[in-house]
This record gives sequence, C-alpha cells and structure tokens, in this order.
Amino acid sequence: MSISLNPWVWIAAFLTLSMMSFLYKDNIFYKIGEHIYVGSSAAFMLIYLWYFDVKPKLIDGFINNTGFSRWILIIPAFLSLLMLMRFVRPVAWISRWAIAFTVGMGAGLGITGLLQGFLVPQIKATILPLYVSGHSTLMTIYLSLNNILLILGTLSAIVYFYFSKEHTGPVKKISQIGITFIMVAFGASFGYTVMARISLLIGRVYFLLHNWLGLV
Amino acid sequence: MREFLEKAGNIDRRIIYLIIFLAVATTILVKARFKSSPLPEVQRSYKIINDLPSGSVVMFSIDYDASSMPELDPMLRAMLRHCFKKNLKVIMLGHWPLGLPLGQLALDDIAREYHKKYGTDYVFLGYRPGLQAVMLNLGKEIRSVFATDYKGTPLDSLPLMRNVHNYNDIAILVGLEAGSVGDAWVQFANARFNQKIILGSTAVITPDLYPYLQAGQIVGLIGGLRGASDYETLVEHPAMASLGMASQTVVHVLIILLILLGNIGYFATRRKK
Amino acid sequence: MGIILPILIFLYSPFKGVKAFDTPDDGGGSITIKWELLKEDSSVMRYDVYRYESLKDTGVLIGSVLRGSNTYQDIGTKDGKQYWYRVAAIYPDTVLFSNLSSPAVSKAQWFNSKTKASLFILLFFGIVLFWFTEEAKKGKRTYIRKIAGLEAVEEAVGRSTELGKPILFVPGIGLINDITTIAALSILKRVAKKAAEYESRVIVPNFDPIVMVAAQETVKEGYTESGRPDLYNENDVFFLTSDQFGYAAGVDGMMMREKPGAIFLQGTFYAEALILAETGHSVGAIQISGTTSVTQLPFFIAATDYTLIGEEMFAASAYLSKDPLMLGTIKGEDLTKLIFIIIIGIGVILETFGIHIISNWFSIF
Amino acid sequence: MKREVPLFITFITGILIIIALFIPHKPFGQLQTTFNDWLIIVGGFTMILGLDSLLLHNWEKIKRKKEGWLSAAFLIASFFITLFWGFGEGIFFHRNPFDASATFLRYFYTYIFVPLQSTMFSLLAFFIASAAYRAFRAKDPNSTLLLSAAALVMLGRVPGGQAVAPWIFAFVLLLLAYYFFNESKKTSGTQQTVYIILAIITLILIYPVFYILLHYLNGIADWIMNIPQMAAKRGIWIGISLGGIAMSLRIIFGIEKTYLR
Repeated sequence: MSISLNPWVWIAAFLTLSMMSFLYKDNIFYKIGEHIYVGSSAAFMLIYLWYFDVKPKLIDGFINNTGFSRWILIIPAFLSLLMLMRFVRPVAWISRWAIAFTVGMGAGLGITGLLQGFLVPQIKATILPLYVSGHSTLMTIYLSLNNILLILGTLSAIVYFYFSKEHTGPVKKISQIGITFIMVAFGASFGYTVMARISLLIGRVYFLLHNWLGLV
Repeated sequence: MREFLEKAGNIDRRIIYLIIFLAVATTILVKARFKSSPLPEVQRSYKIINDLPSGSVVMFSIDYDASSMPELDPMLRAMLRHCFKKNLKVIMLGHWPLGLPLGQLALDDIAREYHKKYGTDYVFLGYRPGLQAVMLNLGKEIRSVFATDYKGTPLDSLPLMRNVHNYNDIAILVGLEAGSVGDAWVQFANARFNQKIILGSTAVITPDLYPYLQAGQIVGLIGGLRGASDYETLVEHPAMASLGMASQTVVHVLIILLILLGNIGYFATRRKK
Repeated sequence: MGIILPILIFLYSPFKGVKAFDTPDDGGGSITIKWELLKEDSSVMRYDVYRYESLKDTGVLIGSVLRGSNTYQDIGTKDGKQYWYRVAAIYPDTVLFSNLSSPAVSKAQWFNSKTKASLFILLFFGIVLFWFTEEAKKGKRTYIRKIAGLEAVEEAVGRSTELGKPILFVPGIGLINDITTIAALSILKRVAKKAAEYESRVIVPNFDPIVMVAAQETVKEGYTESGRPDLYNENDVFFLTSDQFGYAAGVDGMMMREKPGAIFLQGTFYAEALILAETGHSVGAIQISGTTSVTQLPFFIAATDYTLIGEEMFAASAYLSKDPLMLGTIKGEDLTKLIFIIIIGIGVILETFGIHIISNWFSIF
Repeated sequence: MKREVPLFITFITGILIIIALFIPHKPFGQLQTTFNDWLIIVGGFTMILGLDSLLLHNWEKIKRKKEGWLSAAFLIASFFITLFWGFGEGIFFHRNPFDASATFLRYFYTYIFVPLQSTMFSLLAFFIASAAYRAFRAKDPNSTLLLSAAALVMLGRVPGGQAVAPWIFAFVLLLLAYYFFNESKKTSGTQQTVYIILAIITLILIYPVFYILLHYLNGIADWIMNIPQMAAKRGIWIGISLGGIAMSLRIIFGIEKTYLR
C-alpha cells in the first residue's frame, strides 16, 4: 500500500490530527477543527432532526393521518410556536408554557421510569435467599456467600445515602461498609471501560497509518 | 534514585499521552500479534462460508454506525475478503442509514483489491425505511422493496441481481449488529423463511445473541474485536483487529505499570515528608 | 387452506392444549394465544398462528414465532368480537396442526396489575412526603448531614474570584425533561448567587436550547437575588451544539482559552464526562462534579476534586436552599429507605426458607 | 398568569403520565407515546432558539473583531456550508440527504463528521490512562481496593492478561515487603517486630497470589463485576430512584420551580 491519493481522506486525516493536537496544547489547528466541528454538527443536528423527527412526526403525520390523530397534531405545533415566542420580547414569557409541558413530561416519566424500570426490579433482585445449595459443600458456601455479599453491599450502600441522620455509631459503621463497596464498584467499572476506549484509539490510529499513509 | 522515584509520581500528562499513542502506533506498525486460537463459533462461521460453492450469493446487512466501527468494520472487511477470495457474490444493504456509507467504503476497497466488478460480482442496495417490511419482502421478491440499487440502476440491469429474487437465492445472510436488528433478522428471515444467518456483533450485545446460536437459529456468531481478529487469522490476512488485540494487551499492561509507578513515587515522597 | 384437512390431521395429532384469552393488563385490541410445546420442539422450524373470525372461516395466518416459544400476541383484534385460533407447527418437511382454541374476546383493562408494587410504593411515598412537608410547615426543623461536594461550592467560587478567573458551569447533555438537569439548575442558581456576591463571571455553555433558556433565567435570578442584576450578561449563557462530542470539543476549547478557576460539571453525562474532567484538571481548576449517570461516576471520582454521587444531586436543591418544605421531603426519602431495608430484610429471611411472597409481589412480569 | 399557568401545565402533564402507567384503558394507555411524539416535535423546533444563540454569539465576535473572531468565522462558515449542503440536497436534488447515494452522507458525513466525532471520542483512551495514573494512589484501604479492583478487571479482560498479572502482583508484593522491612529498620521494640512480621507475611503471600492469578484471573474479574460491583450499583440505583421520584413529585406539586424563574 502507499499513501492515499483521495483528497477526502486527506481532509479526514487533517481533521483527525487537528483534534488530536489538542493533547499537546491548545493551538491553531485544534481551534480550526473545534470550530468546524461545533458549527457543522449544529447544522447536522438540525438537518437530522428535520428528516428523522419533525418531518415524519409532524408533516407526514399531518398528511397521512385522518380525523382525530391528524388534528391533534395542532397541539404540538402550537406548543412549538409558543416556544418560538421567546424571540418576541413582550410575550417571551409565554414560552414557559411549552417549557412547562416538557418539564411535566420529564417529571412524570421520571416517576414511572424510575419506579417500574429501576426501583421495583432492583428491590426484587436484592431479595435473595441467604443459603443456596450447590453441587458440593464448597460450592454451597461460595454461592451463599455471594448472595450475602450482594445483600450486604446493596443495603449498606443505601445506608450511605441516608441524609437526615448524623453518621455516627452503627450507622457510621454500615455506611463505611457501603463506601467500601462503592469504591470497589467504581474501580471495577473503570477497569472494565478501558478496553472499549482503547478500541476507539486503535480505530483512529489505524485510519492514519493504513487509509491515509498506507504504512500497514 | 530518590529523585527518580519522586519524578515517577509526577509524570507530565503529555508524556503519558505520548506513551499511549506510541504503544498503539508501534504495535500496529510492527504488526505485533499474540497467538490465540480462534473461538469455535468463529471457526464455524468461517467454515460455512468457506464451504459455499463459488458463485453463491452472500448478503451483508450493515446495522451499525460510526461509533461501533472499530469493532465491526474489521469484521466486515475480513469477511468480504473471504467472500471475494472464494469468488462468492456480495449484496449489501443495511438498516442504520448513517452506517451504510462506512459499509460501502469497505466494499469498494476490498472489491478493488480483488479486481471485482460492480454489478457482476457485488451490488450495493442501500437503505429503505421499515425494517420489518424490508425483511419480509425479501422473502417474496427483493424488487418490491429495492426496485433499484443505490444509484437508481434497475436491478434487472445488474447481471448479479438477475437471478436473485428472494431468500432462496441467498446462501448466507451476514448481519453486522450494534443493536437489536439482529433479533429481527432471526425473527423474520430465519423463522419465516429458514434463511441461514451469521451474525457479527459488538462485544456489548454478543452475550444476548448466544442463545440464537445454541438454538440453531443462527449458524455462526462473531463477537467483538476478538471475533474480528479471529476471522482475520482464519482468512490469513491479519489487519486492524489482530493488530488491535495486541495493542489492547500492551496498553492495558502499560496503564497498570503507570499506576504502579505512580504509587512508587507517591510512597517515596510521602516517606520524606 | 380448508378446515377439513386440518381437522383430519388433528384427529391424529399430538399437538393440543391451545388456549386463547384476552391479553391481561393492556389497553385492549389484543388476544394472547398459548400452547404446550411439542416434545420434539427442537426439530420444529417455527409455529404459525392462524386466526378464525367464525367457525366456518378458513383462517388467516397472522404471525409466527420461533421454536421454543409457546405464546403469541395477536394485536389486531377488535374488542368485543369473538375469535378462534389454531397453531401450526412447521417442520422442514411437514406441518402439524393443533386443536382449534375456544373463542376469546379482547377488552381493555382499567388497572395494570403488573404495576401494583409501583402503585403501592408511590402512594406510600407520596403520603410520607406529604406528612413531612406538613410537619415542616408547622416549623419542625430537619437535620441534614454534610455533603462535602456542596459545602465546597462556596470555596470554589471564592478561590476562582481570588485568582481573577471566571467560573465555568457545564450542565451536561441532558434535556430539560431530564430531572437530573433540573437538579443541576438548582445548583447553578446557588453558584450564580455566590458569583454575584464576589462579582465573578459565570459561563454556561449548553447542549440543549431549552436548558439554555432555563439556565439564562436561573443565572439572572441568582444575580438578582444577590442584588447585582447589573452584572448579568446574557451572552455568557449560550448554546453550542447538540452533538455529544461537538459539545465536548467546544467546552474543552473554552476551558483552555478562558482558564476558569472553578469548573462545575453537573447534570447528565455520558462518555464525554472524562474528556471534560481531565481537561478541566489540566487547566488547574477546582472541579466539583455531580451526576446520576452511574457509569460515569468512576471517572468523575477519579478526575475531579468533589463528586456528588447519584442521590446527593437530588438532595442538593433542598440542601442549598435550606427550604424547610424541601428538607421535609429528604426526611421522607430516608424513612422510605428504612422501610425498604426492612422489607428487603424480611424478604431475604422468607426467601431463605423458601417462601416467595415478598419477592413475587415485586414481580413486574 | 405568568407563573400559575405553567405550574398547572406541569402538574397536569405529570399526573397524566403517571396515570398512564397504571391504567392501560383508553384514553390513558397511549398517552405516553402520544406525548413523547409531541415532545420530539417541540424539541425539533427549539433547536431554532439554540441556533439563534450560537450564531449571534459568534457574529458578535466577528463584528467587534474580538479575540477569536477568526475561529468564529470558521464556525459560522462551516455551519452554513453544512446546512446548505444537507437541505440543498433535499431541495434541489429531491433526495433525502441521508440516502446512501446522497453526497451529504457519502462525503460530509463520512469524511468530515465521522473523523471529528470519532477522534474526539478516541481522546478518551488518553484521558483514561492519565486519570488512572494520577488518581489511583493507595492512600488508604478504600483507594487501595479501588485500584486493585480496577487492575484485576483490566487484566482479566485482555488476552494475555492472565499471563502478565501474576508477575505484576508478585512484584507489588515484593515491593511491599521491602517497604515494611525498610520501615522496621527505623523503628524499634514491638513496632519493629510488627513490621518484620508484616514483611514476612507479604513474602509468603507471593506464591499463593501468583498461583491464584495464573489460574483464576478471568473468574476473579467476572466475580468482581457480578457481585460487589453489582451490589453497590444496586444501592446507588435505589437511592437515585427514590431521590428522583421525590424530585419529580416536588416538580409536579410546584415545590421545586427553579426552571420557571
């Protein structure tokens, strides 16, 4: 292989190196790359939102639906209009109505999502037997110990988040166990993520050495 | 000695960046590789494609985008290489519109490498919205969803497509998956039309796909960068994934050594205080 | 396909036990079909499900499932109408038909029984919160333990001012309907208030336009409450881009050029969390982070000076405002936690003795 | 009006969403999807507010020739080029810019957007290394556990990790023994004895640790992820759920209204 003759590959390589140069220090190349990125990505998101969200849901929805499901689309259109009222100083406050709708959605979904998606399943998953019999005595001890650790870790971590009581005496002891579990968890998930992050760098370096310079 | 130890706890971050960059770049440049025997499910996938009679049609589905590229792009390239080497015909489509150009790039690259001709040896169909409809219609007549290829050429003007109508004419379907499209392929193409499927997937979703392999609903599974590197080994063309696996190990060990160095420095300075 | 042939085959068929019933806990328009798996399920390719609108009907293929599954949901039924079903096991070379199910009628339910645990928790929690806010109104004071990350807000703002540097507040990439973002805004208000007292500048780059609007109002309010509305500059609270890494690139550039003395990373963050936190550290700023994105917490813990972990962020608005009503809700949360610990404890003991009442009760399936 | 109506809208929307969870019957059952569609539509339009801010902010810089005006010009130029390229493809060539044949997707997205995005994403590889180096110090028992867990999981994930890990951990134990031994020389009496015993124990531990890691490293890494890691995460999640529900209730009932001021 030899060096690429495709001008687009050269542009991509220039942008890649510009963004990486940031690691050394802020410089003119990073500034160029950064501003191209911010500007073009803002436009890209606008185009994307139009073609994948607004057009199919509002415009196509209005054209293709009939009756109730057609006319109900007036409400989101109206809310969108309210949002844009922010440009009209005297009535800018009316945009809060639309904001209020989104916040209400968020709060409602916050409750339903957290209840049904996290709280209830997590509690159920923690209600485990303390004794599990395995193929051998050693296995029984291992499995039972795992369950005990899971329960202890979960409950002590909950105690760590106890706010309205001073952490002294037994509460302090338990919350310290909680902190220990939390620290192990953070270390483990940090270590677990490293591989995925290195993969990304490998991808970029390979692009530079292979697609652009043709060295490998 | 003392001075060195103190410095060990206080390395400039730029030196760390340089070390990491050099580690990745040199392992790729010197083509360092660690021997490991390919996973059985990857070997099986390889064998199935390898045993196809020449001229059979393999369909690739690009169901990922740029963020899963480091894992799935090398997989795609290794498999395309295998297909072209064995003189198989390739049709490419996809269900993630933003990922398709990446698939097409790989297809064009590898086809050029093997001097394959567009229309006779490979065809790029592109994307059509409506995942279910596309999959089900491929069971009857591909022309009902893809009347033309991505450039607008009618399918019948492409020699390769003249005899391709539905799943019966496709020997193997290869789905490269970063999300849930793979489940739909199994659900529709395999269950409804008994299509043979090989799935390649990111490390994150691979565990979810194992049950399909065990139940025989897919015939092969290639998971993550490891799977890709195994496939590269099998086609005897080590590329990004094989080199990547070596870099992974080197960088992981380097980070551990850096942590160790940092702690040695930390204890050395702490004792002085 | 006529009905005679299937019936003939059925007489000799081992494929029985097909039942059809209204899908429970739904909004109507759906019937569930269930059958007993065939013994030789592993050699079946798939099961096809046929629907009959009357006994004389020839049946319509409505869908199929993979082998190993024994249920199918027909989601195209009309409520109040009778339907019959038959399942066909498809083998590579033959087809095996089941019995015809007894008629089923779909209807909508008024309560989703899968949510009973949620409903109970919500009602209980609501009553507890109500109780404690009422107590608070009567003037009962609530103790709240120190949260290091929030105590440090003042220190960070003060130190930044001493150095003559601006303060950077990054509200993350959550939208306004993300409650974590709203929690972040209440921290922003505190920061703005302190900054106004010290006559410092607060810069807020945004990912979501509505969050930007809310942040503008929040900062203005903070400055006004400190009596310095004149210091507020709307241009300091602005929008960057809604692309995750474009935003990270922009904020990184800002950190390098403005060299803030204090950086707040508060809100919902994904992979960009560490990019921001490491860059912030490299410019020597004091950093206070906080998020409910559990996967990003390890990186904040590693790279920033103080971190608000999960729930601590939600407690922040009560903690900072010292509003008795809000503090009351914190107390309610704690009581509920205690109850949960007790329920889990009892559940664990029962479970050990093979009694599954409590764990079954928390089933959502 | 300016305050009450929004609070009322928030209240009604929130309550309806909650009701929709419990009542599948019409008209409540579909509310969540309907509202979600509306939210997406409104969200699309609000982008205009953001762009107004972004463009004005940078236009000001150019007009006043403020520091960084040239970068601001780059930003505005690339914004409009992208915008015209994307929408232009739709308007003048009547094809979706996200079509496989569209130049927008084939050139702008593939050679400009993807390199920028994935390079920015790949910087994480550097930052994760520098953060680990700086922050993982064995200052106290908890931070020692944190860094050991990280090291074990990291090595347990890569091929060859199982072969390297025993040597690294043996080396650490050796260093530790040396450290204890060195400390013992500076002290006397019982303290000295304790240090010497510690040094001996550490030395003895080298063999079993070496053996266990050589054979079971992958299993240990999985165990850390599945048991202690999972336990702590559950605890954190239960806390977040409760805090989040309380926060949402405060918003719905108008106790928390920072966002409206």
